[in-house]
Amino acid sequence: MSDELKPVLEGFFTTGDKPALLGSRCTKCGTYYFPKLEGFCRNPDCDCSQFESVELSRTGTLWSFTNACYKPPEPYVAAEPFEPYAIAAVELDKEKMVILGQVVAGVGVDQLKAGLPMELVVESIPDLVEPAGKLVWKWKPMTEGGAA
Amino acid sequence: MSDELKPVLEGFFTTGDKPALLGSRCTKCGTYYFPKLEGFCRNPDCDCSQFESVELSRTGTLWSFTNACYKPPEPYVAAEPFEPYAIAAVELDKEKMVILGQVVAGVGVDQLKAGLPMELVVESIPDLVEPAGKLVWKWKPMTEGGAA
Amino acid sequence: MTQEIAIIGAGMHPWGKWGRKFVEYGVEAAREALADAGINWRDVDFVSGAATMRCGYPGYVAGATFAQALGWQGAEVNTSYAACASGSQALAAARAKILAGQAEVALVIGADTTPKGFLAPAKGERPDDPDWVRFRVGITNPTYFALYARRRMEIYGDTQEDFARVKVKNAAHGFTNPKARYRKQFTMEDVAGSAMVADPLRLMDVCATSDGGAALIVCSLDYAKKIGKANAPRVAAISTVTPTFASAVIEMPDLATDSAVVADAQSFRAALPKKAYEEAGIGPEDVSVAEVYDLSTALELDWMEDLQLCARGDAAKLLRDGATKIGGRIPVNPSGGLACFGEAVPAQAIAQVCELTWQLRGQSGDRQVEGAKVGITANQGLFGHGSSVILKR
Amino acid sequence: MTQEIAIIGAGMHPWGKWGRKFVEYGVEAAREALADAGINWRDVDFVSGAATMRCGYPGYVAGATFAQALGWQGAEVNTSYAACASGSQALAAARAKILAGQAEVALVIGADTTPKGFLAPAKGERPDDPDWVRFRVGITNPTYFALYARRRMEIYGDTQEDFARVKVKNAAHGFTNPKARYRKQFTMEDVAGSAMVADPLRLMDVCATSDGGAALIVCSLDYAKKIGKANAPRVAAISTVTPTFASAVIEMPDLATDSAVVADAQSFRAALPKKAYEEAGIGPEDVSVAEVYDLSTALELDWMEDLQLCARGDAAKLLRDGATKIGGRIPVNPSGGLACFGEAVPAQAIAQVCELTWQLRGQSGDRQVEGAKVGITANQGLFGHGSSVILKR
Ligand SMILES: [Zn+2]
Ligand SMILES: [Zn+2]
Repeated sequence: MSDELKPVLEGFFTTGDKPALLGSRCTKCGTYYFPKLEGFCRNPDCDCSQFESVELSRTGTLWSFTNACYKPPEPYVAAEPFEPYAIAAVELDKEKMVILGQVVAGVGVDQLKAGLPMELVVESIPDLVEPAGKLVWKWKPMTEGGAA
Repeated sequence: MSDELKPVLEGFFTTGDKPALLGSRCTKCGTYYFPKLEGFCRNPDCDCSQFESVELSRTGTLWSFTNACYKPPEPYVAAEPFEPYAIAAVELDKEKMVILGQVVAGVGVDQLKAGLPMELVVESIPDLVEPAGKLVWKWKPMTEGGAA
Repeated sequence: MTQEIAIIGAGMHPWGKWGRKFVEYGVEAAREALADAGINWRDVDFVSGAATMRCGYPGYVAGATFAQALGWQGAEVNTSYAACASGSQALAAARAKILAGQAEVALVIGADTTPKGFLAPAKGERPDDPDWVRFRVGITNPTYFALYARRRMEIYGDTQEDFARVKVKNAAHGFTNPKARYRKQFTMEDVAGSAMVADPLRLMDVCATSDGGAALIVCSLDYAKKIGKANAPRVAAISTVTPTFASAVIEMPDLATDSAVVADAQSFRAALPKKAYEEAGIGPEDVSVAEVYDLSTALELDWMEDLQLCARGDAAKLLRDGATKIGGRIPVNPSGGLACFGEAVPAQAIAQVCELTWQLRGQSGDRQVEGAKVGITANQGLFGHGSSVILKR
Repeated sequence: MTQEIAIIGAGMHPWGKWGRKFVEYGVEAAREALADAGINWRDVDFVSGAATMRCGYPGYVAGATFAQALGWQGAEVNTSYAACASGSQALAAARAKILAGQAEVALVIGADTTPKGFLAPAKGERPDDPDWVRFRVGITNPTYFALYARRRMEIYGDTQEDFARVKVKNAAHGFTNPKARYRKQFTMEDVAGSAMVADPLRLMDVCATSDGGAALIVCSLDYAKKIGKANAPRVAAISTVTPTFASAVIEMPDLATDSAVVADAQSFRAALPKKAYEEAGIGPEDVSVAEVYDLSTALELDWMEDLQLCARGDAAKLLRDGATKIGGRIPVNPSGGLACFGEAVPAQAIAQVCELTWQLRGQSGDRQVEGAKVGITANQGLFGHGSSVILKR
C-alpha cells in the first residue's frame, strides 16, 4: 500500500510491517536519543561520542494527548480542507523516554486516555512535492478503536 | 538633467542645484543627526524627543577616504562591468560631525587628500527597477579636479 | 557577603499592539523607572538588557541599543538572552555586577515588538533543525501546553472548568491594571465559548504575544540607603539553574524527553524555585504573592505546585477555594498575568518583578495584596532556560 | 574586596573552515579547558556562553546549548551577546558571578561556524535598517577600516609598507601556533602582490572569518588555591564600557558620527583600555604582551596607541624598530592575531585570553614572550561594544 511512499524525514524511522523509530544509543553509558544524536553524549557523567543506531521500542504507554484544531504553519503541509488530528505523547518502557507523534487518522481525543497501550505505525501525510504524500510515524491505540 | 530621477532613499537628501543632506536637529539641545532620528535625543543630558528637519551643511573638509575595488553585495546595485568608486568621510564644520558618501565619478583616491574642501552633489547610481538609475548624494572636491 | 540588592525604580510601557519600535517602549519604561527612582540617567553605571531575536541587530544588542537611545554616557553594558527567562538573566547579571562591587546602580531593561501575523519558521528542508522537524510532523506550540494540561486532567482530575477559572480570576485581577493589554472581566461562559485550539485548551486558555517594555533600577543596599531608600524592596534570590539530566518533561521544540535509563528523571520546573528558596533562606510558607508564567491557564496550576504553594495535584482545589485570588491566602498573578498582558518575551520576566515591586511597596491600588512582604516569580523559557526571583521588604 | 579571579583552564578548537556545527567546536574547546584545569564538568557551577547570531536558536542560547551538549547538570547559565566583544562580556559575567560569591567555578565559552559564501543582508527595501542603508549607497565593511588606515597615512605619515609589516610580523608569530588557521610566513612582496580591496588596504591587510571555538575555566582565588593552583594567571581587569556621547569615530554600520556641537568629541577605542588600567591599578608601562584585534593590519597600529603602548602617531615607528615582535620590548599579537586566525566572532575575545593565559604560564613554546607577567587584550565590536582584559601573574 504505502510502501512506495518516501518518508517525510530521512533516517527518522523504518517502514514496513513493523515500523520503528530510529534513535541513537551511547555505546558507553547506554542512554537513548531520539532523533539520532551526533557529537557528544548528553549524560553529564559520560564523555563518549560513539553512538550506535538502534530501533526504539515499537510500543509504549500513553502519557498524555491533545489535538491540532487549526492548520499548523509551514513546513507542515495540511490537507485541504484541514482535518484536525490528535497528538500523543507515549512513554517507552525500555528507553524510559516520552516521544511525540500524531495519532492515526480516525482516532480522536475522546478515544484516548492516559495509560493506553500504543503502537507505532506509519501513515501518509500531505507533501508539497509528492502528490500521494509522504510517510510519517504515528501512534495507534492497541485496543481496537481506542479505550472510549 | 537628472532631475527626473528618484532618490535611492526617500527623505535622506534634497536634489536640485544646491542639494543637501536632510538631518534632524534636537529642538532642545541643538544636536544634529544624520540620517533623521526618531524617538529620543541621544545626548545623555537631554531628554527631548522633538526634532526639526534640517538641511545639513553642503560643504565640509575631507577627513579620510578610500575606495571600493570590488562589487559590493546587495542591496547595492553595481554597473556591469563594475567600476570602482572612491568613498569620502567629510567633516562638517557647523554640525561637528563626519558623514560618509561616494565620491563623484571620475575622481579617484589619487586625487584626494585629507583637508580638501568638499561639496555635496547628487549623481545617479544603478537601480534594479529604474533603468536610468536613482539619485544618491556624493562628495566632490571643490578645487577643480582634486588636489593631486 | 549579603546577596541582596535594592529595587529603587520600576517602569513599564503599557502592553499592547502599538506598531512602534521596541527601542521606544524600552526607553519610555527606562525613563519611568529612572523617575520612580529619582535618579539621573548618568547615575547608572551598568545597563543590563534582555535581547529580542525579532528586531534584527538592535534587538540582539538590546543593552547597547537602549544605552545609545538614552545617550551614550560610558556605562558598562550587557545583553542577555535566555528565551522567556531573558529578563531574569539580565537582572541576575546586574545583581552579580553590583554584589561584586563593580557597579552601584544598574538599569535592567527589556522590550519587544511582535511581528505582524504568524511567526513562521524559515523556508526550505531543514531536517537538522529540531524546530523545523517538529513543525513538519505537525507538532505546534500549543501542543506542549495542551499535553501538560491533559496530563493534569488524567492524573489529578482537573477539569476544563478549572482552567477557565484561572482565566476568569486573572481577568478580574488585571481589569484595573493600567499596564495590561486585555482589560475585560471574562466569564466562564466567555472561555467555554472560545474556539478549541489544542484540546483541552481553548483560545482563551492560551496567551497571546504583545508589544511591551519594562525596566528596573537596581542598586547596592549602600546606595539605596544613601539616597534615602533603605526600605526599598530587595531582590533576595534569583535562580537561573539549567535542567539536570535526565530531564523528564517534554519541552518545545523537542520530540522526545531525555532517556532516563542511566540517570533518574528530573523535574526542571520544580528545580527553579527550589534553588531560589534556598538562596533566600525562606520557604513557600513565607510567600505573600506570586507572579507566574501562565502561558496557558493550566500551566498556572503546575507552577503553584512547583512553587510548593500546595501539594502536587492540589492546585485546582486552591483555585476553586479562592485562595489564589487577591484577598485569598496566596494570590497568584495579581497583575493579571500573561492572560491580561500577552507575552512580550524579553520584557515579561522584568514586568513580573515590576509588579512585585509595586505590591511590596503597597502601590498596587485596586489589585493590592494587603501586607505583601515576600513575592516570588517563576517562568520557563525554551532550551533549558527558566528563572525564579524572590523579592522581600 | 578583591576583583581578581583565577584562570585555571584554557582550551581551543583549531581555527579553520571545518564545515561542522559550532557546538562541536565549543564542546571540544570546553573539554580541553576542563582537562587543562584538571576538574570535572560537574564541578562547573556557572556556564557563560558567548552567542552567535549565525547558527539559529542554538547560537542565540549558546550558554544553554553548550551546557546541554556537555550534559545538563543543573549549573546556572548565561548567554551574552556584544558582537566582537561577546567573549569578553561572557568572561565579565562569569567574573561578577564568582566575585559576588554565587559561583566558584565557571566555564566561559564561545564558538562559531561561518556561513559559506558572502554574508548578504536580508532582501527587500529596508530604509529603516542602518545596515541596509549603508550597503545600498555602497559603503561596505572594509570601507571603515580603510578610512581609519588612510587617516593614519594622512596624519602620521604611515605607509602601506608599514601596514604590510604588521601582516609579516603576525604571520611570523602565528607560523608555529597549532590553533591558527593560516600558517605561512608571508613576505612584504606577498602582501604588496595581493589585490587591493579598499585603498590603502589589500586582501592580506584585512582579516577573514573562520570557524573556531575557545573556552576558559575560571574560578575564585580560594578555589584555585584549594586545588593547588594558587599561582594560576589572574584576570585583573575587564573593561566593557560603552562610548561616551559625542562619539567621534565613524563606526560600522553608521553613515555619520555623533554631532559634537553640545558635547565634546570622545574616542571610544581609547576609553576601553583606560578603564581596564584603572581597574587593575597598573599602567601601560607594566604590560609585557598584548593581544589586539587586527581586523586590519592598520588597526593594530591604532590599538597600540589606544593601549598607550606609545604616543599617538608613533606605532609605525615601534613596529619598524621591531619592538612589537616576539623578543622586542612589547610584543603584540604573539598568537599571530586575526591575521593568522581569521575572526570567529564569539570565540575570538576568549581566544585572546587563552593566548595570554599560556603566555603568562610560559607554555607558548616558539612564540613565548620571555618573562611575560602582565598581558592585555583589546577589541571593538559593533554598536558601541568593545572590551579590554588584563591578565597578570
Ligand atoms: Zn553516554
Ligand atoms: Zn537634545
